[in-house]
Amino acid sequence: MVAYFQNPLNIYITAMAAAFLLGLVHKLGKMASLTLFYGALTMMAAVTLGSALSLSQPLIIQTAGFIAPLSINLQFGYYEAFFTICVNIAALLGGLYLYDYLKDSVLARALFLMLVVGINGMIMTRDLFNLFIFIEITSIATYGLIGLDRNIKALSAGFKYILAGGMISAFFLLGTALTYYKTGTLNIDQIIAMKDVLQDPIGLTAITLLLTALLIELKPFPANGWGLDVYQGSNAGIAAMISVGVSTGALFALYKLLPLFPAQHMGIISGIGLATFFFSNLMGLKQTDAKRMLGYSSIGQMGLVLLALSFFHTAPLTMFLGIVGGLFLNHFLAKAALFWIAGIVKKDHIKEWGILSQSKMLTVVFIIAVFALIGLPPFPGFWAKWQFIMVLGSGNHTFIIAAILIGSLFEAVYLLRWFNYVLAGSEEKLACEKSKRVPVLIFGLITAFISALLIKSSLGPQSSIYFFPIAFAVILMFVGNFIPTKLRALFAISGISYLSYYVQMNVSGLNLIFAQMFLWGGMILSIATFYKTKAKPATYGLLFLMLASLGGLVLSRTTLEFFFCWEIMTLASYLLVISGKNAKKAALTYITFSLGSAAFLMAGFALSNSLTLMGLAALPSSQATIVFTLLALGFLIKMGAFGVHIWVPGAYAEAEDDISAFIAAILSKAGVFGLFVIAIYMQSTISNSTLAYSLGWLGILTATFGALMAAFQEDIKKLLAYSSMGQMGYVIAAVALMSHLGWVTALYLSINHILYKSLLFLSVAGVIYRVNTREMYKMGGLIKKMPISFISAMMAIIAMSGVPPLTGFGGKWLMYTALIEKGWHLQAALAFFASGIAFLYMYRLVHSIFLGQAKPEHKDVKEAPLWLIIPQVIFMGLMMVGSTLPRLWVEKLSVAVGEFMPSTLTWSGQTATTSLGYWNGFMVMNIVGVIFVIVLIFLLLTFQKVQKVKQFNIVFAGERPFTPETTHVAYNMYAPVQKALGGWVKPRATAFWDGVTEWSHTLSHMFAGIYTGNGQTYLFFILLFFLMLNFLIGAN
Amino acid sequence: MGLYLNQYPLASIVLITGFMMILIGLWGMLTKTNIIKIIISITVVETGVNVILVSIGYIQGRTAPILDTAVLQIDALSRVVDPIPSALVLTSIVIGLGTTALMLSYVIKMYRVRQSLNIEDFGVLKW
Amino acid sequence: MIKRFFIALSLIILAGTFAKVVYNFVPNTELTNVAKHYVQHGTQELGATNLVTAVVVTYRGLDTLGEVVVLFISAAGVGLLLRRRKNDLVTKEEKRTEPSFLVQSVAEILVPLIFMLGAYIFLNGHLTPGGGFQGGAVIASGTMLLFLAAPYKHLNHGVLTALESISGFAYVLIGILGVTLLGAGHFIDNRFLPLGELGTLLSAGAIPIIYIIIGLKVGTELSVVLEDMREE
Amino acid sequence: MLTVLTITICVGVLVGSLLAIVLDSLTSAVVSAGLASLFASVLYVLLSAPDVAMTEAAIGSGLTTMIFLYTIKKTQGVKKEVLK
Repeated sequence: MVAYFQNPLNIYITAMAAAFLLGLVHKLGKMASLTLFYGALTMMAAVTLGSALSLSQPLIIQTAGFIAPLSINLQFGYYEAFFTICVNIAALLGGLYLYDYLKDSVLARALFLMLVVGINGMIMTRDLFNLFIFIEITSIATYGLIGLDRNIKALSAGFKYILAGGMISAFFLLGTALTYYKTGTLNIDQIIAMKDVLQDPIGLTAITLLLTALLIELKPFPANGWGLDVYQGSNAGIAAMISVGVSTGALFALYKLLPLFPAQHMGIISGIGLATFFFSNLMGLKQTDAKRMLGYSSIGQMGLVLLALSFFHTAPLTMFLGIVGGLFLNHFLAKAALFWIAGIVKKDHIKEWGILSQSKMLTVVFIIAVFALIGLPPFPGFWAKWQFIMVLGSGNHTFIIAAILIGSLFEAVYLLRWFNYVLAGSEEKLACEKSKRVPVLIFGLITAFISALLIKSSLGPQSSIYFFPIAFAVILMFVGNFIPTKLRALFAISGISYLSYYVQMNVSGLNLIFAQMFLWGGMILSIATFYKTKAKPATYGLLFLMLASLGGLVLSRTTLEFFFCWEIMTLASYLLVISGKNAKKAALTYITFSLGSAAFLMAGFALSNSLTLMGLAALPSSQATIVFTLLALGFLIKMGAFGVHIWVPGAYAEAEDDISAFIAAILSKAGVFGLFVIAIYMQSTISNSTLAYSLGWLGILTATFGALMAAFQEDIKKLLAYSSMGQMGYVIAAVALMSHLGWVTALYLSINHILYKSLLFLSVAGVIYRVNTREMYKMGGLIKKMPISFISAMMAIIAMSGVPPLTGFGGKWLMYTALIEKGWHLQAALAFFASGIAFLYMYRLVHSIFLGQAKPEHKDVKEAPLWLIIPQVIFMGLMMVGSTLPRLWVEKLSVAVGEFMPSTLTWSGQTATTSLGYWNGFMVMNIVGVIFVIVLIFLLLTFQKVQKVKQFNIVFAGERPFTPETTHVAYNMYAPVQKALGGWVKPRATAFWDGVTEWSHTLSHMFAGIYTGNGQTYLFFILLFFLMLNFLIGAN
Repeated sequence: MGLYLNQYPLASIVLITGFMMILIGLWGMLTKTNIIKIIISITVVETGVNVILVSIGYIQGRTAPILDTAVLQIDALSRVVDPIPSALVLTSIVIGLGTTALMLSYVIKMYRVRQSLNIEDFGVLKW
Repeated sequence: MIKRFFIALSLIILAGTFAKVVYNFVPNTELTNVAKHYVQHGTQELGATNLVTAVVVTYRGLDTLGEVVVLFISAAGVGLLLRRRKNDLVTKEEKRTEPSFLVQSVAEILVPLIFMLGAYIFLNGHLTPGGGFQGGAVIASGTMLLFLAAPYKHLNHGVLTALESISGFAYVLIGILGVTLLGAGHFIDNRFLPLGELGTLLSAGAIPIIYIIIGLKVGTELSVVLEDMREE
Repeated sequence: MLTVLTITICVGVLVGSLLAIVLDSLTSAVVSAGLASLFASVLYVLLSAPDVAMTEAAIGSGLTTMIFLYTIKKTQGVKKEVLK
């Protein structure tokens, strides 16, 4: 009995016997034949697993009592085992999924079994003609199953498929005939051994015919119109089997025959794969039909696998499975799940997909699948793509890398846009049978399980550092539904505290400073989240995940670890942003730019050829320039630098109010950290280069425009967002100085930014919580209602503007000193100008919200909730200490930077001295304190003379405005200034990126135009594809 | 005339016929708008491929690979044609029948839905 | 018109490729190595005088099993598409025209003969040209004639399905018998039965049995396909 | 002699195929295709492949033609509208 499960031949025997018997058994009753059907599928999966597990060396199965080439043989090695396991598990679950579809038709069940047999055969057989037969079995079974739906869509799609299939089989058979003529054998191994014989016109024609047939099965661009129609027109369960099953067979068949292909022409296959990946995803952009979109994605992913195959078909097993297998597995898991979900939702247009959100479980699997396809960690595609891109990088295939990354970005955009529609929700009820839900759930679980395994195996001995936080976060997200909010928050905070303890034990110097910024800052901010009575179930898990990934960023030593944490951070922050009420559009922009940033990082790391971050230091200068540019671009996008900042206002404003604080105060420092990492390692190349100089200018520009844009915002959170952008600009410039003082400044400004931006966002969160609006002109006079919030905002503004005595003063002093020390006088002037502009919005902030007269509707407003006040008090306390005793922390920064370049900052007491002057925070604080007390006493003495005026005691010149609010001074406060600066603040960057979007959509539409829907046109494309291949191969 | 023709091996003549059938069939597949005509064209292509396969197995002047008890095995080596292409073509013909039947069933059902046999009427899915 | 021009152009290029193949084609003058083995040893090894049968049934038996599967699933696909389903709304008016007396009586005589011919063909598959597929096809043409003679008679689907089902299963069983009686690697080996005396009806091991099974299966399957297409 | 016969048959096959494509009437086209197939089976006999010849005759020219004719019958009535 055990032997049964160890012989792969039993897959065929079981399936065929069952399929043939089905007709007879059906006479005994439906139950009997259903039992037989599912029993057979189960046994097939079991046999595959059993055979794979007992595999000690590749198994050759002879038939008919003769040894190949006399008879046909099958092979079941490690490669075959991997792919057949996938296929048979998909078949079992796919069969279950199709229960409704198959239960009424015994013929359909027989077809399904034979479909699986065909795919297995395509994978295992080592005989060329036998391969033809299995291809035919697979195709014919598919045609039949598509025909089960007899509507016009399914019929016309199926018919186009048959036409294409007819052409393919004619090509393949002709190829087989010519191959037999040249080699005198049909055994694939023998043919490969004799491949030199095939190097004449007949042999090459034969090879071209065979490969055309198999490539067309993989639906290459542009000869794939019929494939798209099939994905769109057929039942979702069948489409899933085609996407993950039939394609698998075709892929493996191609893999078997690839050695026949002249090695010097392998680039043709790569080109076909790349073009398919790129164009499918480009065309996917315009798609609104869910299944057709999945079709584009499917075809694209198979193109990517094909590209990988052309590079690694001769690679050793682990590498092959790591890259080709990984990419395939990713497509396999995600696409099956998505097609199945499409069948449950039963909506063609993606706009109607809101209905899916009624099932939490399905939505979770959906987003897992989408993330997997995009290539986010920890899903299989991430690891495979990373390895692949790294290999491409070491071979200097810059063009391929660019095309892959851009193609992936397209795919991400259309998939996530789809996710937005899902989140939109719907009134309609989602009907979902258990038989359909279970397979989806199982695939979700398998994906999660494999991802967990991959973290463990890919990150090496360090993996548990990354694994456990993720596991903790995932658990926290899932128990979210069952335990109260406060308890979850408590778990998250204790998790973060443990993490911050762990990380601090393991890092030092600059990394320690960043670890403290990320984790301590995060911890204090976490207190604020208590103010919400009911948080979304996943919030705390995600929050923890985001902070943990930042901790991991600091810990990482290899480029992979760094990139892994970076992507996890992207993922977590995206989900946090999108859980805001109206954040869907903003979140899409955010993730698109974040993924763009990740793409630059990936390209940079790939071209660096370095496995460790340390290795970046060893790059020759020409290479270092390119690598630095790419990596810096990645980090700058994340910091919202000028030009790529358009995601900033949306993401900051639309995220939930406490989350915005995390993003602005903590997350934006990830980019700073990244910038520091590369600046440190590539210091020698970058110092005094044009690159650093341009970076400096970019920083100053960012600061200026951030401030300008902030001044004209009506939305309080957008104002803060642009302000953050501006402040990051100073940091960028400071890093770009590449001097000791510059870097200390950068760190100083970053820490200061955490302090005051936390204060501002929390204070504003309290205000919004109480007055329920983000429009500033609707507020006013809240100083008496919310005094602590006012003080907090006031202190923040003082700290931000650089007015003594708070921390900002030191920051500004350091910055101007550093800029002038470096000789960047013009930049210093512009920075000064930007600070002036910044005063505009800061004044507006305080004035519009807290000063003036209170609106009548706000007469019952109370102070912000205690949970928001506590962290503000802590931050205010920190700020006071930091302002009074700057040496306490600035010296640490100076020492940390001193590891990399000689210090130019000296200390005596609380006095810091540079070449240009000195600063004593303690003294400044005392002087200002004295002045403050004097003014206060004066004010208190003169207070009685103030005359009170009733709020609406205003006389209009005979006219009554329809919307009185707009006449408020706070409304469009800086309109005159805006007029003056008009041309400066036109949304040029937004217009540019809108243009990019529009152009890619136009292109998308243009290319999709080749899919006319006419089956004959598709046949013609297949013929042209053959001729092209023939021309390319025959050219030499 | 007869002598001249005899210089051309049978196999080559049949091979050319096969290729020409493929070309004729492809022309039909790509230009005819009636779907039944397209299917007829496909069968022509299939027959063409089969003809080519048989011509590849043929060896001038030899007989079918059926060995009577009288024929010596050694002798047979120089007297019969290759049995393998025959076996392949046999299979291919049967498969051809299967696909043709399936295609025609599609045609019948498509006709039921659209009352048309013109392939241009079945482009509901595109782009 | 411009479309036709491009099609013609690409077919001319394709013809060029074919011409290159024809130009380089040298007809075989020798058997290939594998064929040599079949011709030299096939008869003793398998006991079949018709080498094509030997190749089809045993040497490349897996192909043939696959071929049976192809036919099986084509028939299933045809049935799936054409057979009426529970919810189908069919309004069909038919003019009943009985076939002529001549057709009926000719069919009456011919049909049994054709069935016998079919049986003869697959029974002698290992000795003479023909075999299960040809025999099955002949049987199906008999059915076709039956339809001509009696257009409104229905075939007994139940019996046909059972026959088809059993013969298919039997084929797989015979395949397994090879493995159980002769050991691993002998799937679809005909030699678990004695090879018998060369050239007689009861020789060549299990080949006649396999061909009977295939003949029955193909015959019933094709009949069902014809029935499905006729009935629709 | 064999060569001449072969060439004649080949021409028959090709003419049959061409007619199958060119003829406007579906029934004639199907019958021509069947004829081409029948000629092909004769060709197979000439090439010493009697097994194939039998199969081609029974299946290629017999059954295939029959199911084509069934299909044409089932799709009639609108024939004139479709064919130009």
